[in-house]
Amino acid sequence: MDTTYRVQMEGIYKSYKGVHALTDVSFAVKPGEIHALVGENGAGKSTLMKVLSGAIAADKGSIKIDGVERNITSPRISRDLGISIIYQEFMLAPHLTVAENIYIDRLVGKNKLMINWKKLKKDSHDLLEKLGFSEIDPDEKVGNLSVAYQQVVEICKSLSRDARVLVLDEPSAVLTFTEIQKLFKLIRQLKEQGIAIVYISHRMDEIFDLCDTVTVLKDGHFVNEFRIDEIDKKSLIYQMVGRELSQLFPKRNAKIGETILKAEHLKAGRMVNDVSFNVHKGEVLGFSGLVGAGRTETMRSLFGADKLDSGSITYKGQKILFKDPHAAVRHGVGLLSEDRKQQGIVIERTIRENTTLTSLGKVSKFGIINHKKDKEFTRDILARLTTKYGDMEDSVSCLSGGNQQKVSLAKWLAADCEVIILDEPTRGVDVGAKAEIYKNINDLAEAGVAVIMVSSEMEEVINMCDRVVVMRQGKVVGELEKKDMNDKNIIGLSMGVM
Amino acid sequence: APAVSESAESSASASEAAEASQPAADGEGKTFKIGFAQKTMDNPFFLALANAIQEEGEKRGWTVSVLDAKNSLETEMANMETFVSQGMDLIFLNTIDSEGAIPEVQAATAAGIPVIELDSGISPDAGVVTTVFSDNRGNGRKVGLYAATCYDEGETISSVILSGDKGNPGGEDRRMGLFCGIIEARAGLTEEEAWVEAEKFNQELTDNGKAFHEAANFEVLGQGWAHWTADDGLPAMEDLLVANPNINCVLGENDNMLIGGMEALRAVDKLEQVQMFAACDGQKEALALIQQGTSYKASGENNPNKVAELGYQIAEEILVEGKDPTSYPEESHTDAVAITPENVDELYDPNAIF
Amino acid sequence: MKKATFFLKKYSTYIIFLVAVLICIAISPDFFTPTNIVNIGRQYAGLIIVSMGMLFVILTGGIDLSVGSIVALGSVITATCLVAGMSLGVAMMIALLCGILCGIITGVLVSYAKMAPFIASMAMMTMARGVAFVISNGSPIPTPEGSIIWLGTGAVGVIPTLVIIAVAVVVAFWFMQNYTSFGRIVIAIGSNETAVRLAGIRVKLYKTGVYVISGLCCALAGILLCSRTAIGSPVVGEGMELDAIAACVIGGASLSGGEGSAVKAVIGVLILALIGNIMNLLAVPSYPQDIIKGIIIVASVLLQTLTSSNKKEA
Amino acid sequence: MKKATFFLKKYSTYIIFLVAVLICIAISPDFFTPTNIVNIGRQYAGLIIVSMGMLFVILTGGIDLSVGSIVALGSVITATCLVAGMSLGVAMMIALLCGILCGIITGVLVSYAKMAPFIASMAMMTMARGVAFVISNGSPIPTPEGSIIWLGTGAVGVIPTLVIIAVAVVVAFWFMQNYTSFGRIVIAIGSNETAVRLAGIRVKLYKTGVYVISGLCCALAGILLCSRTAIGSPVVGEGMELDAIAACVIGGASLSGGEGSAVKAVIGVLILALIGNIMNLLAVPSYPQDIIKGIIIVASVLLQTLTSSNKKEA
Ligand SMILES: Nc1ncnc2c1ncn2[C@@H]1O[C@H](COP(=O)(O)OP(=O)(O)OP(=O)(O)O)[C@@H](O)[C@H]1O
Ligand SMILES: Nc1ncnc2c1ncn2[C@@H]1O[C@H](COP(=O)(O)OP(=O)(O)OP(=O)(O)O)[C@@H](O)[C@H]1O
Ligand SMILES: [Mg+2]
Ligand SMILES: [Mg+2]
Repeated sequence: MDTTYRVQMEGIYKSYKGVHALTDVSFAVKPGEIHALVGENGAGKSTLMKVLSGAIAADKGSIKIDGVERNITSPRISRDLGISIIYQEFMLAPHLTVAENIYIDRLVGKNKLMINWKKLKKDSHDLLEKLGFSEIDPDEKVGNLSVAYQQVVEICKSLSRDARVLVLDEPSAVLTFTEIQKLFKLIRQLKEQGIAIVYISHRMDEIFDLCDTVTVLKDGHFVNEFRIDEIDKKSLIYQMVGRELSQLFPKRNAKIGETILKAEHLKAGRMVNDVSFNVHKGEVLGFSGLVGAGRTETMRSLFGADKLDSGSITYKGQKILFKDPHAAVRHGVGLLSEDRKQQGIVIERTIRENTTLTSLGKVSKFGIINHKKDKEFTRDILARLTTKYGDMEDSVSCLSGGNQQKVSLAKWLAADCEVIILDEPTRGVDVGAKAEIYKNINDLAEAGVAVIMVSSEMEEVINMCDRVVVMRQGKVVGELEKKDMNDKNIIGLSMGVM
Repeated sequence: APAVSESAESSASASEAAEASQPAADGEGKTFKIGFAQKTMDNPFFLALANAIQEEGEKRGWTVSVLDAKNSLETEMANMETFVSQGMDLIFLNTIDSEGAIPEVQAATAAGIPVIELDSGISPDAGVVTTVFSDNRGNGRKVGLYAATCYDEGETISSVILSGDKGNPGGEDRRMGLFCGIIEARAGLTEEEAWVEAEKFNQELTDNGKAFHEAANFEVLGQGWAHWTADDGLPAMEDLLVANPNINCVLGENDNMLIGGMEALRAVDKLEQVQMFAACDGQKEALALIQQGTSYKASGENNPNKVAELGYQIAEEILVEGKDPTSYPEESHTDAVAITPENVDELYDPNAIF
Repeated sequence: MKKATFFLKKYSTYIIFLVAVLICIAISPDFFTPTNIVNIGRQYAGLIIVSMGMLFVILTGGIDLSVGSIVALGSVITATCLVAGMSLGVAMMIALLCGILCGIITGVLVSYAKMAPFIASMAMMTMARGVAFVISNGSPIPTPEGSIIWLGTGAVGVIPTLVIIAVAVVVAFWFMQNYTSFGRIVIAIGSNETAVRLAGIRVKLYKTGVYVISGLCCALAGILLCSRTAIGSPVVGEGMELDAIAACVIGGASLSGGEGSAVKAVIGVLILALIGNIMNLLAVPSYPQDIIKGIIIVASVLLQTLTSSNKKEA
Repeated sequence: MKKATFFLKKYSTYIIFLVAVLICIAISPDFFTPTNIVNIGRQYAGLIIVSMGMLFVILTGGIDLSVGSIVALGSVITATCLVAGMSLGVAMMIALLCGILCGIITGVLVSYAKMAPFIASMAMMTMARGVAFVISNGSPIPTPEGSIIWLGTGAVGVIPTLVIIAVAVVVAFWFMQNYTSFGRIVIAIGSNETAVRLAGIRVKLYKTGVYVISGLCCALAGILLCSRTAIGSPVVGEGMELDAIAACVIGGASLSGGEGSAVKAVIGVLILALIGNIMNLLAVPSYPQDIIKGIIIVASVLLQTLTSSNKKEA
């Protein structure tokens, strides 16, 4: 009996309707180890972890916990074995409060009838404070929180469980550097306590910064396992993608033209408080800031998705306010939402329907859809982003997270926008795909489209943007030209220490 | 819609007027406040009854308020309670369920408000002054007796029946009346014996979906539920005809359903072969059909005007002449009449609402 | 093997229906006769049309309780107009317009005033019925001899006119659902309204649209019902909403929107029709009828979910 | 200023109700009399109890159409047992058990057999009504003199026993919703079922539970209805499902689950009660009543959505 491993998964198979998500995959984690699980979008990382958590049943294979073979057939069993997981898709009840969500399965203590609301709130508050997010009110409904804060709640929920195995499936995708540092500190503490940790991420820096071991999956197969000091970034990417990635950030030859959109003194709700900026044709304008800085809200109110309280927008030389997204789209402005699942894609519908949602006019005549044209159009657009899919008539829910993001982006590529706002465009996308998305952003800019990129990934902002606007607490606190763009300046501005 | 809106105005203004003149409400030649708790208005008969109550009241210079329970027991209770709290002088009630309104009637009686039941049966426990009927059972029986005369002695009466709603006591009475009349005439029984047989026959139908009476040479091959309307009478009849193409008789618990069912007969050219009998209503469309000599042969007279007249006659005796409300018999019937080709000319009024 | 299960899953609704038909044929010799089939067609043409409108409402994630009342209103208005001496064409026009008007009111309440569809359509249910009662003064309205009955009793060859109309409506909806951007957007709205709105589509307009279409279908069904008996009645269609919704759900529609098919909803109606018809044919005693009906509904839906249960547990 | 709007938003349901009460007082002198208030209480005690059960079903995102039929079944069973000479206690026990049984069947069909709640409860609606008809042989069953009527007509001081029972039930549900993990998990299931399942909670058990509770409430309401008239009737409660659902939705519940409150659902019932009562007091003619009722429902819900529309356009 081998008890050096906390978790041992062996010979795991899983297929969906003929798609082999996992084929003979083995994976093991030791106590006190932070084990990275990497691979392209659709490699099977999430699926493997769902098998471990009992969310789905494997077709074949064995799981040993502390050397004892276990038959994990339901989330309940895995929970009782001390396995705690943060899913890639949030598993929160939006109508309940933060405190309730964290303690959903332990609302009343043993042998008690009533919920002790005071204790519940206090416990949640302590937990949030420990993570460094005391600003989140345990009484707030989760549905009212931003995506980033929801992620924090999700993290608290798993941490509250005294887990022996903790799985984090892309916890950092919506977080910015400061939150990530807080999270890492906590993960390292847990490691000290001997907890086995699985960390899934597409951000290479984090993996080298945090993890001890890394396992690479590709197309549902186990590729290799390395100690982190045995390997460098470049060869890890090679292991994942199966080819040399020449350049993550390709060169752009765009000519920056005249101002196409100018926003002045925008005010909307609590989060947007006098925001002004402008963007030119062929330019990539970055938006940086901490979580809750109000970047998303600014873009939404500009786009007509939320009510704009005051302010003016000059678009192509004319004053205009978009009263709803329809008006914005009709004028050639598109917005890729940061909340893919809730606002970006129609998850139960097919890949094809999602892709042509914004451009139905192009594939139909008098409201009647030309299916042949529709298919060709979809195929072309998806090919531009090298999206991986089986059949375009499958529902989007069959795709891996990264490929869903590509479909979501493809929808806006199809719409022929003149100004395109991308809110966290590479959230949850693998390195290979990132390079393709960057290439497409460049293509857009070269074609004279103005691109606004809201991003929390520092590297991405610095390498992709011509200019970056930094926001803090609903206000623009600075604008940096290419030459001034570096980690220090951006962090300084967004934290208000500069 | 004039009838309804008129009553609206008059009753609304009436209740205000009555409010003001309450102290003067007793004594002779005075005006009285009458409430009518009607079970539903979704059928011309009940509408006509409500109108008749309204008109008879107005004739006497009394104020009448009509409330509709929409076939809901709960609403009916609410309506009764409303009348009591408004201090009506007398309440007419047409109850949904024979046992449903007992406590409300008792409460009204206790508050010194006599209650006269109209049309539907009510339990004797309720303590209403009397129930004014067009006698459902009696009408059914009269029509049944007539139906028996439309068939040769040796000929089997092969019938299907269109019923209203499951669990409706009035419908059951009509149905049993029809059975009683046919069995009484064909099996040569006394009325009393025939009622016993009819009850058994009806239970057989409930249990098996079919029933056969040997002595009377009478069978019911199927029962369709058509919710009192022509629109549901038609499909129910269509299905029954497919299963029983050789019937020679259709019975019905009201006219509307048979009028719908007639379209089904017409569609398969069976109007010659089948005769139709309704236990109730004698509504004018049906009378027209009877008069024209179609195979629609008879209907029981359920004349709302007669019911209203008799009701007011009793009300007057109590309120004006001071007759003791407990001195009335349990039931006061308008006469049971079967409208047939022989007497239809006297009874048909093409201008009636009903 | 795999292919066979896939086939079974995809066509489970149809297979269940076929099985039900075969059972009916086996237990009643009267069932599979031309008259009976034609009868069923005539009887359920109205419900089929109403279910089509309902399906689109359900696809957006809404619900329309007002259908039965609008059917009654359509029937009453047609009869009233005919009595007033108008031609059938004009009478139908007016009835259809009234249906559209009802739909607009419900639709605007749902989309623009953000009222829950259940409540908005329930209010419309009450109001439309009230109007039908006021117009008809509570009594059925006989239409002038020969003015409309030919529509209800007519046939082309052996196929009743009503069935032809219903089939035409179904084909129109099938086409709309599968080949028009309207249909595609309606389904998308039911799956994720926010995403569709953010894609720059005027969601409110589409949502209003489905209620208008439903109102129109109901008015048409009302006209057809009136043509069957030649009587306009303010009490027809009571409880029709339940049947129409049930038909859609039996046909695989989800009340939370985004799922459902026109053809399968028709199968749903036909399954309900079969249950009613076979009980009448067999002269099942009245009171147990309800119990048996319930059991058959459960059984048929259960079989369907069991055979098609490939839904992921996620 | 800010605080005021917040207050208005949070309590809009109550404010609308208060305004409605004031209007009623103003337009009818009979309204605010002790008799009338007591009447309303007695009349709607049953619906309030049924609505509580319905609310929990709705919170999970389900729907229960069978409530009216189970009310009838409860009423018929109570009367039958009393006629058979059992004590009221035993009769009530048996009726409540039947309610629970109905709930278990619906619940199992929904949770374990994954049937759509609409269809499962519709089948139960048909079946329970059928059983009530079979047991009662289609006729109302008078209970033995004095066996149950004291419950329906009784009062503690001026407060009718029925009202006391209804209030007790509401308090129990309020407590359950706010202070037990059952209540919170029920909401969570309606909010995100997968999340709850993945948290290791036995979702199916909870989902079955709400239907059982609903069945129990209905049986209790059936007993109370029987006690009011002292007869068990197989036809009571028809259409009650619509009223109960409407009450919950007027009280802010969302049919997609996760939202709703017990106290506000009671207000929902009372608003419906008020509408019915005031029209009777004013003797509004029957046909236009429906139209006015529809308009009042729209108006009251509209006012509520308007005052509480702080929802983000997301
Ligand atoms: N419910 C499902 N139905 C069908 N196929 C699925 C389903 N879930 C996942 N798959 C398929 O399984 C494969 C693995 O998906 P998985 O989500 O595990 O990828 P991943 O490695 O987590 O990718 P990402 O980095 O994008 O999150 C993909 O090809 C995906 O299309
Ligand atoms: N302390 C808080 N408690 C609860 N909600 C908050 C708090 N602070 C901000 N929010 C919510 O967060 C949202 C704004 O944050 P959001 O993260 O979307 O802004 P952002 O700048 O776009 O951030 P991101 O970096 O994630 O894009 C608002 O909806 C606001 O209501
Ligand atoms: Mg994943
Ligand atoms: Mg954001």
